[in-house]
Amino acid sequence: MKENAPRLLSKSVTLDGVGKSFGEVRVLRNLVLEAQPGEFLVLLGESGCGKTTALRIIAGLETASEGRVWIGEQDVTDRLPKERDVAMVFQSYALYPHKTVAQNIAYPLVVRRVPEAEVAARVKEVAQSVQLGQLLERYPRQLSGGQRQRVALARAIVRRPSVFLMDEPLSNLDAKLRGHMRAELKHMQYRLGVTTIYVTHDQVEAMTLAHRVALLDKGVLQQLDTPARIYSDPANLFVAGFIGSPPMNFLKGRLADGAFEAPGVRVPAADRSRQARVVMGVRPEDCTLADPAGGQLRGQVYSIELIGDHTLVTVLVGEQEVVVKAANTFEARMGDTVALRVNAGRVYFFDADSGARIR
Amino acid sequence: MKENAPRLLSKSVTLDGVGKSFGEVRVLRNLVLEAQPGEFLVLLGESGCGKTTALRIIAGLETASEGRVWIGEQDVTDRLPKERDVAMVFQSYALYPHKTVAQNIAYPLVVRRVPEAEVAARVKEVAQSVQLGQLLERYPRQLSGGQRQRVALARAIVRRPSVFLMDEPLSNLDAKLRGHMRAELKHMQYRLGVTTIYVTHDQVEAMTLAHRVALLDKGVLQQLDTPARIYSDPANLFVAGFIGSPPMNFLKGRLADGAFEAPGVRVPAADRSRQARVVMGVRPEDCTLADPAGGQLRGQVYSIELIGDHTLVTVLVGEQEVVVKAANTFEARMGDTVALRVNAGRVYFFDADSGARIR
Amino acid sequence: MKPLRRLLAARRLDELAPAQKFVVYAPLLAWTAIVLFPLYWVIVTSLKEPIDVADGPYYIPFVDFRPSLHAWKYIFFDLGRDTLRPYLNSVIVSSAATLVAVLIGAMAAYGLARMEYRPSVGSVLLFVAAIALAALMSFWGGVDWRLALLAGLAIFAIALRMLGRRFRRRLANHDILFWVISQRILPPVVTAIPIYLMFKELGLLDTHSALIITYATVNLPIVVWLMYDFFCAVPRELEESAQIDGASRLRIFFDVALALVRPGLVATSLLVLILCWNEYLLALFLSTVEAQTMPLLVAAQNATRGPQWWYMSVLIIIMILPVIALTLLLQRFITKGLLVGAIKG
Amino acid sequence: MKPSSLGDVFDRQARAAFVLPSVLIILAFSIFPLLVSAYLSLVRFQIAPGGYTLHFVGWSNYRKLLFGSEQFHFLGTFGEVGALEWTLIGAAALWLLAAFVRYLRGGAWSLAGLAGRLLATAGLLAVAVLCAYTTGGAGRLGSFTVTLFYVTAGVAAQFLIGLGLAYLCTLPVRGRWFFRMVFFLPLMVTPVGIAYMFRMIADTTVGPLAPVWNAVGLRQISWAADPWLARIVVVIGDTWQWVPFMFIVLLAALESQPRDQIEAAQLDGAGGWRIFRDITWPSIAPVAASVVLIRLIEAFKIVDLPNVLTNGGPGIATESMTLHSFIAWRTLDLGGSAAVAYMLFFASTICCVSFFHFVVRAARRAQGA
Amino acid sequence: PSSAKEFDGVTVNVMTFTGPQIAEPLQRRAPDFEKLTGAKINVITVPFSDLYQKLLTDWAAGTNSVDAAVFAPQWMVDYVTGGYLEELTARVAKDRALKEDDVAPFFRDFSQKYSGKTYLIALDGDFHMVYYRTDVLKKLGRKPPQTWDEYLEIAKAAHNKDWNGDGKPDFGSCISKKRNAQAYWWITSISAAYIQSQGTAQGAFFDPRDLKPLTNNEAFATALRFYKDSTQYGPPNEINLDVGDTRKLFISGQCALTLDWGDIGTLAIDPTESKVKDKVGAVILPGATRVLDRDTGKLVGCDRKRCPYAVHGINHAPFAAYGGWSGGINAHANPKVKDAAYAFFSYMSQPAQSNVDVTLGKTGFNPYRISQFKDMSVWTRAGMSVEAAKNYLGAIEASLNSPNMVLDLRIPQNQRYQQVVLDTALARFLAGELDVAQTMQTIESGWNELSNELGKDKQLAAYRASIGAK
Ligand SMILES: Nc1ncnc2c1ncn2[C@@H]1O[C@H](COP(=O)(O)OP(=O)(O)OP(=O)(O)O)[C@@H](O)[C@H]1O
Ligand SMILES: Nc1ncnc2c1ncn2[C@@H]1O[C@H](COP(=O)(O)OP(=O)(O)OP(=O)(O)O)[C@@H](O)[C@H]1O
Ligand SMILES: [Mg+2]
Ligand SMILES: [Mg+2]
Repeated sequence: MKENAPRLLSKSVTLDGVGKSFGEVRVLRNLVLEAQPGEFLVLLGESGCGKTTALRIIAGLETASEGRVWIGEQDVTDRLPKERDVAMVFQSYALYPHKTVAQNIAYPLVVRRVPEAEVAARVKEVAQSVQLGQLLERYPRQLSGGQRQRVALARAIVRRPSVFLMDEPLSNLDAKLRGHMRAELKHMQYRLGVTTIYVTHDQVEAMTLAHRVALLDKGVLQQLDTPARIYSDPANLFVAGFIGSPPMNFLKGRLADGAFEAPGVRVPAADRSRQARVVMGVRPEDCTLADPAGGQLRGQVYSIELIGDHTLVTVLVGEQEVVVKAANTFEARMGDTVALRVNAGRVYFFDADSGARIR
Repeated sequence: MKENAPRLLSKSVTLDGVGKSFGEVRVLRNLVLEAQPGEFLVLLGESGCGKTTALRIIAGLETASEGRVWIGEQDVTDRLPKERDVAMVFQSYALYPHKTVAQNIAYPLVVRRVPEAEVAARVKEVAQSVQLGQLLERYPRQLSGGQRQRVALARAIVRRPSVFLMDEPLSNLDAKLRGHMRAELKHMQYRLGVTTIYVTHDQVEAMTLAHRVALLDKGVLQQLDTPARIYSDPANLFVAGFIGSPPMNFLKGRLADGAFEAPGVRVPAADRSRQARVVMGVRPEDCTLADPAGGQLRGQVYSIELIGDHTLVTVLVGEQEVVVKAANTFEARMGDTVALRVNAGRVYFFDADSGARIR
Repeated sequence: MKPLRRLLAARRLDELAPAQKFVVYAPLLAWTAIVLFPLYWVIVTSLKEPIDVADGPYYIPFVDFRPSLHAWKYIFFDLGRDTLRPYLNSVIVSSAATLVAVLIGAMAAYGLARMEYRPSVGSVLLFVAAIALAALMSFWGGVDWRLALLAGLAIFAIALRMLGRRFRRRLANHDILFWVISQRILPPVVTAIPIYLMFKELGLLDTHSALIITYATVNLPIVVWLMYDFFCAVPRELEESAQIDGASRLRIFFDVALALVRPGLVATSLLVLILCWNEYLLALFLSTVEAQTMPLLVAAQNATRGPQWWYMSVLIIIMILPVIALTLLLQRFITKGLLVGAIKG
Repeated sequence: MKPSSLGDVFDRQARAAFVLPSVLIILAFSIFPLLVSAYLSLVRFQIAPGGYTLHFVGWSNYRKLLFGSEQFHFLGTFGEVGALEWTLIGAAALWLLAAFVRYLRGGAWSLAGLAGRLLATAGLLAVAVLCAYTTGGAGRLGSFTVTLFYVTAGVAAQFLIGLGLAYLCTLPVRGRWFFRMVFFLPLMVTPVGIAYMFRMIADTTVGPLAPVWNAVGLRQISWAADPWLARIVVVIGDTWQWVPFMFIVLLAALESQPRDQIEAAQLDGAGGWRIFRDITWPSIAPVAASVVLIRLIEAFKIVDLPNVLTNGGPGIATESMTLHSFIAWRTLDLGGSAAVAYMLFFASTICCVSFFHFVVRAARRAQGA
Repeated sequence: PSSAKEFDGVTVNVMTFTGPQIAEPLQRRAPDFEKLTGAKINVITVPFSDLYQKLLTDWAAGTNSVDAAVFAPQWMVDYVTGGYLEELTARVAKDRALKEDDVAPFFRDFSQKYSGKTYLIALDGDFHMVYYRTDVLKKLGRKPPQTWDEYLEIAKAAHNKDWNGDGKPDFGSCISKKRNAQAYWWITSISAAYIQSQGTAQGAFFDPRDLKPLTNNEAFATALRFYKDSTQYGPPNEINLDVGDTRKLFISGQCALTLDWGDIGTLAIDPTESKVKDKVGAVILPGATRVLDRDTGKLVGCDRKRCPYAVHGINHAPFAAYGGWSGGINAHANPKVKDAAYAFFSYMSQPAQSNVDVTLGKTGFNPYRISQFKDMSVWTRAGMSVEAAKNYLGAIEASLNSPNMVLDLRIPQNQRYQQVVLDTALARFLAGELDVAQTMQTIESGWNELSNELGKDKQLAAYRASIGAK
């Protein structure tokens, strides 16, 4: 998709070796990251890993302790925020409490001396697209959480900046609205090809929106790749464990003569050098419940959880839990012994100590 | 589950005919709702439908325009918040800016003159459970969004109130942490059996945590039932459309001689009285792609979207879109003609005008 | 038990329990009385004949004394112009001075609250020394003050070039803050004459501008201080989002910052306005005829015949009235929860 | 990037542009008077043919105040000090010493900090001793000690009352506007006016309170004849006048207090008082500290009330430093006047610097500002 | 209008304190004067309390926005030493219309002059007298006080009885003893009787021979004692009353005796203020039978030699406190303006005008010309009963004619002598901080310190000049 996004005004964003510390707290470490012009880059990471900080540094609200920030061809490290021409959705909304919704949304345009008529039109349009059409005359204090968040979003997308920075812009919206907004955003971004850096905790969101996903852990970049690859080809244990819900199952064991072995587990793994301390990872949807006879893993049903369209079955293999995604027709009682087989092409091995992927 | 939750100190919460208006804005209409002692009740609804307001009324922070509020045997409509013995997680955290994380969490206990040693212990414990152990000495302004949210959560669960009110307490946490917290909460609530009213937009959360789900729309209660029933037996079009993601597919058509008919659609529906304006609903996971020969619906592939463990295929049937959940091995090109068959037992019919379910 | 609760505990957050009501209203009403009684006395006095003031307290007009408007007549007709002129002067001077002080002061406060200043001790001392030199030159050396000032600045510039790099120790915002407020410590008794001389040099004696400049300056510190704290209370995120939206500093200051400290702003302006409105000593020296202000008129009512209570009372009353009106107008802006809904977390 | 508008130009120089106007104006205004009055305090002003002469006399103006013929006037008349006083002073000294040790122990001590604390401590002790001497036995307060009394008593009263009223006005009471309006009134009366007003009110023969006064059987006594009564009357007047100042500012501070924090505290089970102490107070503390500081500074300059109410009598019992300076000035003793003013300047500065460092900045640091 | 006038186009800024007193007559007569001479008189007023400073600053700083002023002659010394005041000797000499010889000798020879030169035009006669309630004295069957001791007796007798029929007990004697007000003048009025007996030139403050303060001796002690004793017969808050208050008390009938300037005479006939119309009598300041022997510092009985001016063996020393508002002219004003200013003051002072003005309460002017108490008619027309007028003017005449009148202290920085040292000491004396001896001690040392500070010789010279000591 990225390829055919218009390039006219879109600029690349480059963090090169950016680090940030608050006092002795090191929040970002030597972060190297580039978003191509028109790219939709999603930042993922645990709570507190430095996503917001990264965005704020790009926006120029924080000054990086080290490293430089580029927008397009320009080194903006020492530029004021207003000179960087970015639009941002704050994680904490930061609405103007003394302005009505309409005024809040209009502000970026008003500041830029856009003719009133046009402002009015744009505001109306944007408000519609975030479904706030009715509330334009309200003040932030008269809005619900989600509505406030949408005002914040609207205020950002009312402009055509060269970069969008969005910090969990949909986190407080209901599934339906979120789906809708997601589509809207994707469409808009596609249409305008504005480089976008997007923070979210919702993996479906990440998967559906992102051209590429950047995964941070404790301020260190773990992997930067397309959603599909991130999902199907994780660089290390952390990435593997972080992406996907329910998360990937991990089994400690060892690689010996062409198979991965652990109590109650024997998964053929040809062409693998033998190694003592190994973690095998397999996703719930890549395991299937097999007849107790065959199967590479065997254990007892530990819990069963019906989630709408499917059932999550937790199986105790040795001391280790394995979650399996089964059809919501699945029937079994706790403690039943079951066997599992895994989709051999979809198992991953990691070094138990370094967490590095073993290929 | 509910049955075997301890009943000692847990109280029921009853809203009886509660209404609330801000000026002429009517936010809640004649809301009748009861949470049994020890029940975990989840409030679902679109953004701005009145969930927070409802919680605030239960907490006593807003006064209901009409109706009364009961906690346990007591009519608390005219009681101050502090006399209601409820703990609340505010949607907007509402942390104390000049107290450290530790002091924030400790405050409810300190106010109750709990001996220092115990306070310290409880705080430590709770902080651990929300993974803030390291940050106890920080001030809120030094925390990330998610960390703040966890402080808010910790401050609520540090004490043992007779009712928990939680307003999207996990919305800003990453999937992994959220899963963990969800388990924690479920466990805690199960252990203590404190009646809990919980607002969320995350349906998985709703499904896994709730004993019962209450679905609001524009301040009106739509359905109050167990997650499973809500999902599998929606009371009306709104509920059906709101629960489940991707949402249920709706097809406009008519019921005639034992079948539902629409352009490109013919689904056998025996024992149904004929009716002109009908909406048929079927969930993506209840449709399967069939060989072009057979199948009750036929149309062209409109878009394909890989989402981690599965693929979403949008098929254009007549003018109407139908989303199908397919294995992530599914291969097809845009515009290919495909046929679908639906799980006959899992189709729902609604009156196109009233939205009421047709049984 | 239950009736007791009713008595002690409120039923909602937005009302008070009967018991609380008493605890709350009693002091309020008490202080109201304390405030109003003297003013009532002033009003009554303005209606008394001297004789009624002189012997024994009389409280209620018509009941225990015959009210007369002689004082009012005297102030409004006999004095006439001599009341009107100072009155207008007071209005002009204090409103103008307030505007200037609040504007400039608020800006400084904002700067100090949001940005970091680290002037080096050395250069500051240097500057002061230079200016001092200029002052000396013009005061004792009899050099024309403009020349003197230029010379001083020149010296400063040169010296800074030479020594600038040497200075290590630096001041911080709070030093500046304290310096600002410290300007109010010296009592006007001693500053009046020098200021008088300054304005004599400038040839501005007995003009509005003299008073406006003076009042604006002497009240700046108060503005800076009060506003500083109010600005500190505003969450930075709001201004940050304005920066992102592309507003200039100045614009942020007016559109966002000022709007969000409105209660503080109003309170401060009112205070400054009133301080200007009531200032006596400086007015005495800087004005002779044209620029005389009301306080002079009030003070003047104590002459060889002793205080003319009745006239004073009238003056006091007519001096309060406009301020009351203004306060009524502005107090609406001192309202709750301005920031609700602005920030999550 | 864009054609530079006014805003951009301003932005480049923002830091300077915001503060310079104030700083320059204040500088231009303060330096000259400061120098002149400083110089004046070292000279004797005398009218002489062709204008006046300034005859340099060194410290004699100050010497007079501290040790010479004006000592009784400035510092007061010294009486003998009882054991009780000494013990009190001793206690104070110990306490200060402890604070000192704590400071040094605290590690991060700077020379400036040390000097400052030394000065503050010395000042405090000196004042303590002075008070002991001038109150004990036949001792009598001088304008310096009287001023201190006005400052402490007045500002304390004003702050407490002001805060109390402001707080009450934030509660859901009927007629809030009315109360606010009324409480603000006294400030609007010109100080001279207030002084005369109180002279009327406080008059025990024809004043409104005379009947009360007589009823209590005090007809033959007058507050004006008793030093402490007179001082208290002055403080009452001062309080009446300045409560509104505290009131309005604290009110503004209280009103701009975030609501959801309070709601949270209510749910956490805190009562009105606790909420005030734990949540509201910390957030208004900086403003509170600032107004108190400002009032301190202003209170040191109190003059109109004593001047009009008692002209400093009985004896010199109610004479404040500024009044002292003012009288000297009126009688053309410009040197002496400036000297008093400068003593006031030093006293006030020491007091305020200490307050600033130990209270105001502490409060702000807690705020994280 | 037709013929061009002498001062066409000339404007004179005359400063005085905000009226109505003093300012009122000036403002009232300015238009007539303009019609007469074409000179525009522009009366500038500032609060009474600050007139002195205001004038001084304007003149000393060389702003000179004030061309002429009406002020208390006591200030003359400062303005003259500063060279701000125009000397008027020549002008006065030429000026027939002024009727200089009609001006009472004291004002002519002392009040308007400094070291023999005239600088001021008197517009008002100020000196202390004792006022009493004729009705009260009648009831008590007593004569007006001739000596201070009698004064006390009467006060004692009259104290604590209701004299104005309002049910409340009234007071024997009201003397304004407030600090920083007029207190220091009363003490002189009292002590002078014991201290000065040889005529004005003998001086009542210092010994003109060596500038030795006359404040530490039996005479002054006696005065102090009287001063304190009189308090017992006064209002409880007498210590906090200024003359304005005592006046109000007296004319509202609450006092039997009071000390005051001439004003009460006119105030008492003002119906809006007075409850004691025609019940007021005035008498020259009481005197003493024993006077100070300046060498021993003891009191000795009067005799021909010691008290040449004694009446019935009683030595009176009426005190011209403040000295009466007079007009002076800024030496740096331009000549034309000076002339106009002089013309105006002269005009104000001429009998045609002043003889009317002195009878009007609101003018604040009191008689200072012989003619003003020769014909009664103006007074009766102004509302006095004949005998009231007789009595009042009698007292004035007696005082004015006394060659033993006391001239107020007029040496450089006299304010510091009187308003600071003397006044403070008195206040502390009343407040009980000091006893008689300490008080006298304090005053004496204070004055000496000042004299030394300012140059004893200069001060002595100035003092002698002011009282015209031979
Ligand atoms: N003060 C007010 N005045 C007018 N309308 C208000 C006010 N406060 C809230 N509302 C409206 O009440 C409705 C319900 O608000 P509420 O906060 O309960 O929604 P919510 O269900 O919590 O939504 P969200 O999921 O976004 O938090 C919203 O539509 C909001 O616009
Ligand atoms: N002022 C500060 N002082 C010290 N540490 C800070 C400060 N501000 C932020 N941090 C820390 O920096 C880290 C990164 O913060 P940031 O807001 O970027 O996290 P985040 O990735 O946005 O988390 P979330 O998803 O919860 O918003 C957090 O661990 C936080 O505790
Ligand atoms: Mg964040
Ligand atoms: Mg909500």
